Amino acid sequence: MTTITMDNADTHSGITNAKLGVWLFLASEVMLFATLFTTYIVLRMGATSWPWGWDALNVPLATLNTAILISSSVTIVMAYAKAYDKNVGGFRFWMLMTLLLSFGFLVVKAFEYGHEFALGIGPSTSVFYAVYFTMTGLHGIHIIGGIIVNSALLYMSYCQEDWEHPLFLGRVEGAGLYWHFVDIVWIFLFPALYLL
Amino acid sequence: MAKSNDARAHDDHRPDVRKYMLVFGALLVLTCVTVVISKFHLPRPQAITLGLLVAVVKAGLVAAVFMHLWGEQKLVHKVLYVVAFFAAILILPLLDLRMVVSRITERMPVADQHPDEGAAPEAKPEAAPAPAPASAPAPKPAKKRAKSAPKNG
Amino acid sequence: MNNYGWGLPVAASTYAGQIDFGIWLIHIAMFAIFILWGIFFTYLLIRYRRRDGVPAEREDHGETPAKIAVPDAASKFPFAQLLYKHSSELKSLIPDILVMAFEVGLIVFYAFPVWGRIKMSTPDPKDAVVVEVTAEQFGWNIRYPGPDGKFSPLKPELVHFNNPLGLDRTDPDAADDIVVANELHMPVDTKVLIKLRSQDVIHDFFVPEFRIKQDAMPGMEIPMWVEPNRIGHYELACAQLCGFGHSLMRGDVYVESREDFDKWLKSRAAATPAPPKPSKPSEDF
Amino acid sequence: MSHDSHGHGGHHELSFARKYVFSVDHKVIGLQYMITSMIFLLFGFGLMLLMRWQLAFPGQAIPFIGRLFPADLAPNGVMSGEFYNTLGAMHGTIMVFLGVVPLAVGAYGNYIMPLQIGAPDMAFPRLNMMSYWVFLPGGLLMLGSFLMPGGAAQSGWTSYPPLSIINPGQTVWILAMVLLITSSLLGAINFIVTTINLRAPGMTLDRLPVFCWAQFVTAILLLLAFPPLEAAAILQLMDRVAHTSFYMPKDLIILGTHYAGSGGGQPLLWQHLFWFLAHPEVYVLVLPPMGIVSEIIANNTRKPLHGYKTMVVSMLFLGVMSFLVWAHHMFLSGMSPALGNFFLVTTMIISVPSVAILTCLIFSLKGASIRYNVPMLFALAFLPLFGIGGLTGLPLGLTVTDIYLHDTYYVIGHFHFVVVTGSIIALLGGTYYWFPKWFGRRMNDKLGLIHFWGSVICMCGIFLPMFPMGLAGASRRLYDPTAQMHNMGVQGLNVVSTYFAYGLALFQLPYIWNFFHSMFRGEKSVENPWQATTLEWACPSPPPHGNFEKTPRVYRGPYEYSVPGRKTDYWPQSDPA
Repeated sequence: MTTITMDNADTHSGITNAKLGVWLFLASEVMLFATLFTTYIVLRMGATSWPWGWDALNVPLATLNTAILISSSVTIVMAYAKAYDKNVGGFRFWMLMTLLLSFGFLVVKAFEYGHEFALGIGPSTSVFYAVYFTMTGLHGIHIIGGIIVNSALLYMSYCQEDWEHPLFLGRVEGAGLYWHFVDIVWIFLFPALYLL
Repeated sequence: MAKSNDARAHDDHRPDVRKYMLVFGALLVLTCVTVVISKFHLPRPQAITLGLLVAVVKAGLVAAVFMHLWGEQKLVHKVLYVVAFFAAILILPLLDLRMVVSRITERMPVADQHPDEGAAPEAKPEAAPAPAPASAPAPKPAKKRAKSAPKNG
Repeated sequence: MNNYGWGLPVAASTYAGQIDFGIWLIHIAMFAIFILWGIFFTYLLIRYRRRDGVPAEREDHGETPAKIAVPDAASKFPFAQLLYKHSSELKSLIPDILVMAFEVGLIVFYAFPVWGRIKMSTPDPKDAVVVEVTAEQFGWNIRYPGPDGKFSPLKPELVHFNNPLGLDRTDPDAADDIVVANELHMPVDTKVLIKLRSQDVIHDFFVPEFRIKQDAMPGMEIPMWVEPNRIGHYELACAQLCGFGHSLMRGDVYVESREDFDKWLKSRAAATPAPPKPSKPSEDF
Repeated sequence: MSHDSHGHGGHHELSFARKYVFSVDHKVIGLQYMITSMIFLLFGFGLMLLMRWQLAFPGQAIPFIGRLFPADLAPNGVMSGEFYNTLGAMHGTIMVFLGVVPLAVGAYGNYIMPLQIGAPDMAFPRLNMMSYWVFLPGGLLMLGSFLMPGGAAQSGWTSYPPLSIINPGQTVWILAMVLLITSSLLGAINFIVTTINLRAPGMTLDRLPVFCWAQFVTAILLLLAFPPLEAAAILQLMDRVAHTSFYMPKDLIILGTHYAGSGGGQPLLWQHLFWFLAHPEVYVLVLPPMGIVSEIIANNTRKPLHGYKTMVVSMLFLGVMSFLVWAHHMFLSGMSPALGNFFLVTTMIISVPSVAILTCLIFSLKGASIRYNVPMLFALAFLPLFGIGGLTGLPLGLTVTDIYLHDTYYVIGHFHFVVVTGSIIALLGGTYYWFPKWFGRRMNDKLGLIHFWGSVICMCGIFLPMFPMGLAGASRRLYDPTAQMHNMGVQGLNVVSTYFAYGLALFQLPYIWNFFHSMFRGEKSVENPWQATTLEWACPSPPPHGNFEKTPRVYRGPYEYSVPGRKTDYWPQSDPA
């Protein structure tokens, strides 16, 4: 990464390139999920019948999933705190916890999908299930992306040269921002699909 | 603050572990609250506003504390305001559908009240043998739901 | 069919005249704007071409002094200081402001009322001839309600070769409905309410002479109206890409006197098959 | 502005692959984008030539190459309906997403913008390389869709469902689009961060050249407008592959059989989401060329641009408003007429900034000493021709006249006048203007003149007849216009357009020869051949890795020409004197 010494202080925005880049990427992600939510609302208003979350889906399992994702948000913030204090052991522990929790989320998701597929319910069953599978599927892909990034950071904490790199904290913060965004999307997705 | 690109020097988001744990607890509690509320199966408008309110509070907590948006620089806030404005524009397709509902041939039955209050829910056979009891026709959706796109994602 | 030349085809409906007026008005304004700017543009190109020893004159609005002497008459306006600071730039926008004023006038006095009249209001079905046009891939099915004036809902499961609309003839409303393919008859000087539907993809009901155009959206029944005021034979075409047969999907529109129209309806009613016993389509093969 | 971690000049010699193929240098990536997008432009141009033959002589075999096409596409040389629709859809998609956007944003933006703000490279060099290497497979996948069984996409570049759900070839189109969208998103993030953080010391926002402002607004449009199309495309992919019914209403009867979808979908939803992107997309097509024209006009009139602040504010206002006007493409699509009035008003509001920019450019000629070299000819031709494009937008933007002119050849004439004689003419002018900076050699002026006059005349010859055709009611995307009687009156104009189209093809040959020949054997040029003031001319051409030996400091505005009391009539931004 380029270490830019600050001789354009008057024209630099004060925010590191990496953080500004991550926030802009999150901006485009907000537009992506805003479109999906608009689709959900438009299709729901035009639908002839829209099942109640408790009838069509397994809400207790999803509540567990929400708890898992929220705790993974906390563990990644703890990892950032440990990286801030240059405590590599703490960082590795909390980042490992984040990865385990995100795998847990995917496992619970797999159970849910498997249960529905076994009953022959698929995206083509009804518009409700189409919206459900598409939105949770896309969210799941974002979770997998997050897992890849987080595991890369965990690996980098093991090699000395990357752990000492001045911008490593910025990378952890960037991964954290992305992960919190994925958590926020689930916070909106959970009531929209399951509870209303 | 010295403007250098090393994230630690000028990003004085000194992590405060106690605050993180507090927010963690609050999020778990709010999740349980929203699940319990939905169990009551309130009529449509109340359910939507309550569910949305809790979701916005939770998202706000995550964004402000975990994503350090509270003490963040003005430029990031500006980026988020711009995004919120453009995401809000996506409301117009909903507006269009509200006005065009009269033209859609496969329209919502006119049952306006909640399925449990009286309207005999004629069992609409799900195409596949749905496990849950055949879903009753959801009543006509209430006022347009506020934009639930994650505003401060 | 001599009514097709380079320009607009003949106007054959009441609001065709209004649309033509709008088109000509805008085109005259466009030519005027283009020619005025063109003259000014060529003048500039010739007058200010590079000549040795003649440097370019800067307008020197570089560092305009902070406090501009604003004539006291204008000083009471809120943005006087700002406007005078950028006066040279804003003076150049005067032609644009004139065009903008013309556009605002056009919108308020022409677009809103005429658009409201054509698209937002539909005539009362009682005193208008009601027709239901259902577009399908590469053809128009036109249905008249027949004497009872009522349409029956269509049943998609009954659709097969010689019943493209899925008409259930046993239903009393549908018994006397008249279904015609690609041939639309209209009485002259009476409002015709067309209910536009589509069975598969998006088509577009377009009759150039009536200046009528409306997409037929599957899953929607879009009401539109026209009041032909010229007897003749016109062409119905599809104006939205609907597959490989899009350009071959045409129909004929006959505008005739009321008597001829009724006579035609009766002849078609006679030709409609008597309501068959409710046979399942598969038995016919 | 320091340099890459492996230092200046003395960096270890990169292997051929790292230096030219997988390079992280914004200049090499810019040239890669340029060559690739020009090849795609040529390919899309070829598709159009085939279409023009079918429009002018429907039913007659395509001469010379007619036999080469497979039997299902063109039985014994005569083009079939599906093949014509494929050509139409792919011509639109390739020209917009693979041709003009990568050329305007990827090539010019990548190469010129960092130089103009005095940066050593883009903010994220590896991300920049990745954006090209996601764009190329996306482009090849899009071309590969021709080889799919059933052919490439056939439902227009707008791919309206339900037609695009039941037509073959759309799945690969969507996958290629997702790749192109990802590439544009990565590019947009890179552009915004570079413009905000990597400007040279002294380069405040009101000293930024207009070209950089145009690229900045374009990057914001790309960043915020593309994701909705990506979401809509994913939904369409689910509709096609997983048989969901996002866009499929209930009880569709397709070719006699009852479509087995669960129903409940809204075809209008796709149109809203598609045009939500596509209108900012057309401003992405036109803003960078406007930036190029401003640079060339400022340089060749030897005086500062008239109304620099007005132009910058107009571009920002254009960027914001472009998100509020999309439904003027849908006045007649079953959308509620009341919304038609709302979008009519926003469409008329957005015409103000574009007219303001054009007015400022024309007023910049006042009091100038205009040099008529080849880039200036292109820039000057942009003004009236783009004016025609803008003016013909008025009857289309007005709801009432759009009733008659919607989806006719009038629309095709309108947007080709904006994109072809607008954007592409400006982009071609940009190659003549910046060629000395890229290769240190100049393009031949005689060939340039032939190319200019030939192209402009042929372009007008193709697109002017489309206006009377549109007024006569000739609809667009008609495989065989003579099948409808109301087109018979204007069929002669179709033949005229076709001949001019083949003329335009011929006049591109001198340009192609000039471009590749001058790259190696063009006349050597000095470092600042046009005596320009902006920063990209303050470094050697072609600039070495890391661009500037010493980080330039900026002292004044971008267009300080003919300053009284100075020897030379230009005062470079980085000149401390």
